[in-house]
Amino acid sequence: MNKLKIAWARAQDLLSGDQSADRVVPPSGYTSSLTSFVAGAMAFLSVFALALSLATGRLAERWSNELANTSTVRISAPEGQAAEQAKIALEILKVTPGISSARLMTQEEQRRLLAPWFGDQLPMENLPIPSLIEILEDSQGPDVQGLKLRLAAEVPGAVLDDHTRWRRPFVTAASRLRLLGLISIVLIFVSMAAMITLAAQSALSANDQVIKVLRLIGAKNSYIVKAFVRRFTIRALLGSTFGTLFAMLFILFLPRVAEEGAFLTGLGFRGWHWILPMFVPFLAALIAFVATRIAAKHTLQGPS
Amino acid sequence: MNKLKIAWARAQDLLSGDQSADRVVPPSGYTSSLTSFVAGAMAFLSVFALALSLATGRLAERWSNELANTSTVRISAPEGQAAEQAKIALEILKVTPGISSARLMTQEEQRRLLAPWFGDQLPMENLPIPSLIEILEDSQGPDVQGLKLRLAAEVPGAVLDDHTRWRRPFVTAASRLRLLGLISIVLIFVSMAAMITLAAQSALSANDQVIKVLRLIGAKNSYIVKAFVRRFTIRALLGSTFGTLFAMLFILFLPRVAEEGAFLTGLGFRGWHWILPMFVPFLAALIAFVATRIAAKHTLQGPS
Amino acid sequence: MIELKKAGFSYGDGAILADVNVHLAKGSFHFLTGPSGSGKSTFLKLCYQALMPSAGTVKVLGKDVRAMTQDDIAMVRRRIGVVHQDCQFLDHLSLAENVLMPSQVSGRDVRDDLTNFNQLMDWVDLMDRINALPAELSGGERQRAALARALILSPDVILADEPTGNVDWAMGKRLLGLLIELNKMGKTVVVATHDMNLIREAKSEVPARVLRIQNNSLLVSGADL
Amino acid sequence: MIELKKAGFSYGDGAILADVNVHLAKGSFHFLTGPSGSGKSTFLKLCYQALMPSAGTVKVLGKDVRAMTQDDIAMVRRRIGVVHQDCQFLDHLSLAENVLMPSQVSGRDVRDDLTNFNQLMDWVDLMDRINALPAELSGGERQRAALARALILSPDVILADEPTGNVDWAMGKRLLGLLIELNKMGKTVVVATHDMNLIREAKSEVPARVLRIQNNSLLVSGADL
Ligand SMILES: Nc1ncnc2c1ncn2[C@@H]1O[C@H](COP(=O)(O)OP(=O)(O)OP(=O)(O)O)[C@@H](O)[C@H]1O
Ligand SMILES: Nc1ncnc2c1ncn2[C@@H]1O[C@H](COP(=O)(O)OP(=O)(O)OP(=O)(O)O)[C@@H](O)[C@H]1O
Ligand SMILES: [Mg+2]
Ligand SMILES: [Mg+2]
Repeated sequence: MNKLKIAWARAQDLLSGDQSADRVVPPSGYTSSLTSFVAGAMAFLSVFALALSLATGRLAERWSNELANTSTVRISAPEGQAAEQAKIALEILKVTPGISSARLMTQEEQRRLLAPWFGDQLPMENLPIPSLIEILEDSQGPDVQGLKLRLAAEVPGAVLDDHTRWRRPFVTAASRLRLLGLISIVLIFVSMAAMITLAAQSALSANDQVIKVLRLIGAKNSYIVKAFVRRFTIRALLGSTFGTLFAMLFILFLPRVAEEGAFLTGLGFRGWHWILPMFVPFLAALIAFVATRIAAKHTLQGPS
Repeated sequence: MNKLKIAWARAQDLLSGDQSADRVVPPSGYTSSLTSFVAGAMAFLSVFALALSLATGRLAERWSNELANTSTVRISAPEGQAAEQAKIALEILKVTPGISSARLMTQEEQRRLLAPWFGDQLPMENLPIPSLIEILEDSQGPDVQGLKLRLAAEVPGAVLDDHTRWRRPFVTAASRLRLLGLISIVLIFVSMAAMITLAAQSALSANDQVIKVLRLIGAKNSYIVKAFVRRFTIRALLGSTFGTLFAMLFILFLPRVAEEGAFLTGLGFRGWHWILPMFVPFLAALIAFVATRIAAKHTLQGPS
Repeated sequence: MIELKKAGFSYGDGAILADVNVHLAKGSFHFLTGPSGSGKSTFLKLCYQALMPSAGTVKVLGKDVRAMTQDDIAMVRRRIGVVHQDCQFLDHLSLAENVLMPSQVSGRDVRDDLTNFNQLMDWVDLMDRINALPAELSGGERQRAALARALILSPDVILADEPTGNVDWAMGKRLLGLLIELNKMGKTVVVATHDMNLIREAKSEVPARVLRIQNNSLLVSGADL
Repeated sequence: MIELKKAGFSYGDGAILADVNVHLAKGSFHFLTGPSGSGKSTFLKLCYQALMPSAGTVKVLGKDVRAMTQDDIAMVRRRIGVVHQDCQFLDHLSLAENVLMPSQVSGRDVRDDLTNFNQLMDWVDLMDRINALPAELSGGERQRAALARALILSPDVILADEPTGNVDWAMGKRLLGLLIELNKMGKTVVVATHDMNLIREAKSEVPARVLRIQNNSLLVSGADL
């Protein structure tokens, strides 16, 4: 609690901070523009990767939905037993984990299903067509092998036909792409952190003389640290804000061209996802804050 | 020709270059480690993006292949005319652009096709089952609307069933992901170029005094430029080589875990694709070379 | 104010100073001389804690320097005005901002020091250069600015390393006059210099003692050189 | 060797130097004096093309400086040894490497200059410090190193800005002796200094002329100060 208060006071201090202290850090110089730029570029890349990852996520989700209702259980039984066996099968399916619902298809539905091969004039009534149970799997899907065994034991006429199997890889592929997108984001953030740290250190070492002079005239370490940390945090915040905004604009205007790919519904953010990229600048600023603080304290540890 | 010779001589000079000149540039310092690191991190990211993009490309290709043979033409005609109409349809299909082959399915094949719904004991002979023509589309696919009209005119009993339509978006989505991957690579390279340029400039301005001293004691601009360019090109080359190797190792060891997604067959490079990432370090070195050269010449333009 | 007892210092290989015993009392005026490279700057650095003694003790304003934290050192330096031999400045700030910097870093209201600032600038004759950047000053101007910065907080102790090395004789006498003035107000002054004329000049006005560093040890002489 | 005709210079606002006419002939010895901030360093910078004249002409080694390319300037500087008032070095290289740097950047075989190097190091008494980094040298040691660096290529012209400001009298006389020696070998020497004793000392040995900068103009005096 107390620590939190101190941290808060420190943050306020940092933002309102006495302007004069800022003047002691040389205002521009390439190293500081480098910091801003690194923060900006990495923010841009991470927002882009975030958008990619979210879009792939949506893709995976959509595909899962599309593919969710294609398993069937076919029951071929002598005239009288079909209904009875279907009932038993439905009960088994209802308690099977991985299946969210199961229901008997109507003749009309079955006709539509077969239309591609037989046209819609097929005389269903005269054919020995089996009953079909449509299964909605949930995202994991059932244990197919176990279910097959159980059905074989209790409903001799039942055959499980797992149409989704060949489609599942699409979903897996999409989820993996999403995972790789997330990995990219993590990699980008790690690189950003390392680069901001190095930029802060290089700025500190470039401002070696500034630090020497300040110490010579009686500046406390906390004063020096604050001046540098403030400067760098603001730089990283500004740089990454620009990078984020730029990336969001870029994404907003990029995908119109190729919109036809209906499945990947544009690269843009959807709904509350628009909030996610807003965190990027704060994360960058936080990294800069911590990195500069550590680098400055380290630099100031020695004597003189 | 002559220009090429000069460029080549210059490159040789640069690599063999008299070691002593190097000593005038301060050996390490954070700004130069920053350059190496930036080159390394960006190389890592671009190799990663390259791998992602290539893997997505493979995915798209594979899906296209998987989906290539699922169009059918169904011919429902009175007993006697079926064979005749099928022949006409086949001839039409043969000359339709976008179709690579078309052939009549045997009864056995049709039975297998229907097995999921009817089991394999379906008495095909007694049923009014239409003839089916299997169509292999090429990558573009035929003009479906035109083909339908033509079939309707010449083969009254023929119905074109374009199963691939609902699968095509998968392929489109995959190609778009590949495109986005390529865009990421371009973005990463642009950022890398900008960051290396800034790092070179910040190093030059940090070494302001070195340049002053060198000029005071009679060093020619070309000597100074060469020393800095050499240092920075080598730094970028080393950094990005490490980054590239690291990324290749990372990719080599990453995907084993989730290998089950058979469609996205691992993130790794395949065959000659392994050569592609090797270009990254050279590109980074080239960028560093050009950036440092420009920055150094610019810095040295003024008097003194 | 500053007391060294059996103090010694070495940068690593050989000792630069050994067995130094001296007391720079409040209100005293000391010159520090010795051949180039003998250790004058090193001695002064021991006095303002840019270096820590390798042996013996150094007490500054009553405190043993070894027991000081970095913040303690910062506080001490606000009461010690130092003219460094290289006269380092913040290159991006104007002369005025540089001279007033000690006031700023110690958290004072800079306006309180403006009178002092004006008087000092007049004395060192830099009033018309206060907006120049350090790089735009001549060698002697930089040295005078460094002296002004050392004096801006009216410190109790003034340590000046070669403050007149780059100025002409007239200006040198003028700067010396300022230091003598301050010494008469009770401030402790130590001036490292090679200029024997300067020492002679001062001796005619204040009872200055001369510290001479030779062969790693500090010799104190009262009246003569 | 160096000739200024109606040369003037201004950093922007007011003129620092105006209507300067002087010829620094081959084999001549000049002292340059004047109050701090009068323009001595500026004058020397005009002589080695760190600054270009705002008015009039400056000819160095027979060439008008305005017509020089940057490479020309580099070539000229190999024949002019300069001791800068701030004595700047490459901070990451040892004293020896720094002193030999002019030999290296001009593409000579450094071994050819080692004899000269040894003699110079002996003369300025830095033989036991040749492996030290510039930051590890005292103020006077740096100044002597800067002089040695200026002389390593046996230049035709030597421009020294306050080369004895941080050394004691004995060492100052020694450095002056070196410059007089070189002058007697036919080199042109210009020394900016505030030290009147040094000038007096030199005049007893060589027919040195004194250039005095006052109120933006350069006064030449033959024998007296
Ligand atoms: N950081 C350092 N590391 C190693 N040796 C050093 C360092 N600083 C100074 N020295 C050496 O210590 C000796 C004393 O240096 P110091 O600067 O105290 O001399 P000084 O009396 O001030 O000389 P000067 O009159 O030339 O300024 C010199 O020989 C110098 O080379
Ligand atoms: N880069 C610059 N921009 C503006 N003014 C400058 C610049 N360099 C020097 N000056 C001013 O020009 C004047 C002459 O400077 P210069 O360095 O030539 O003096 P100096 O005679 O060498 O003095 P000193 O004896 O103190 O070294 C000074 O008033 C100085 O402030
Ligand atoms: Mg000293
Ligand atoms: Mg000067």
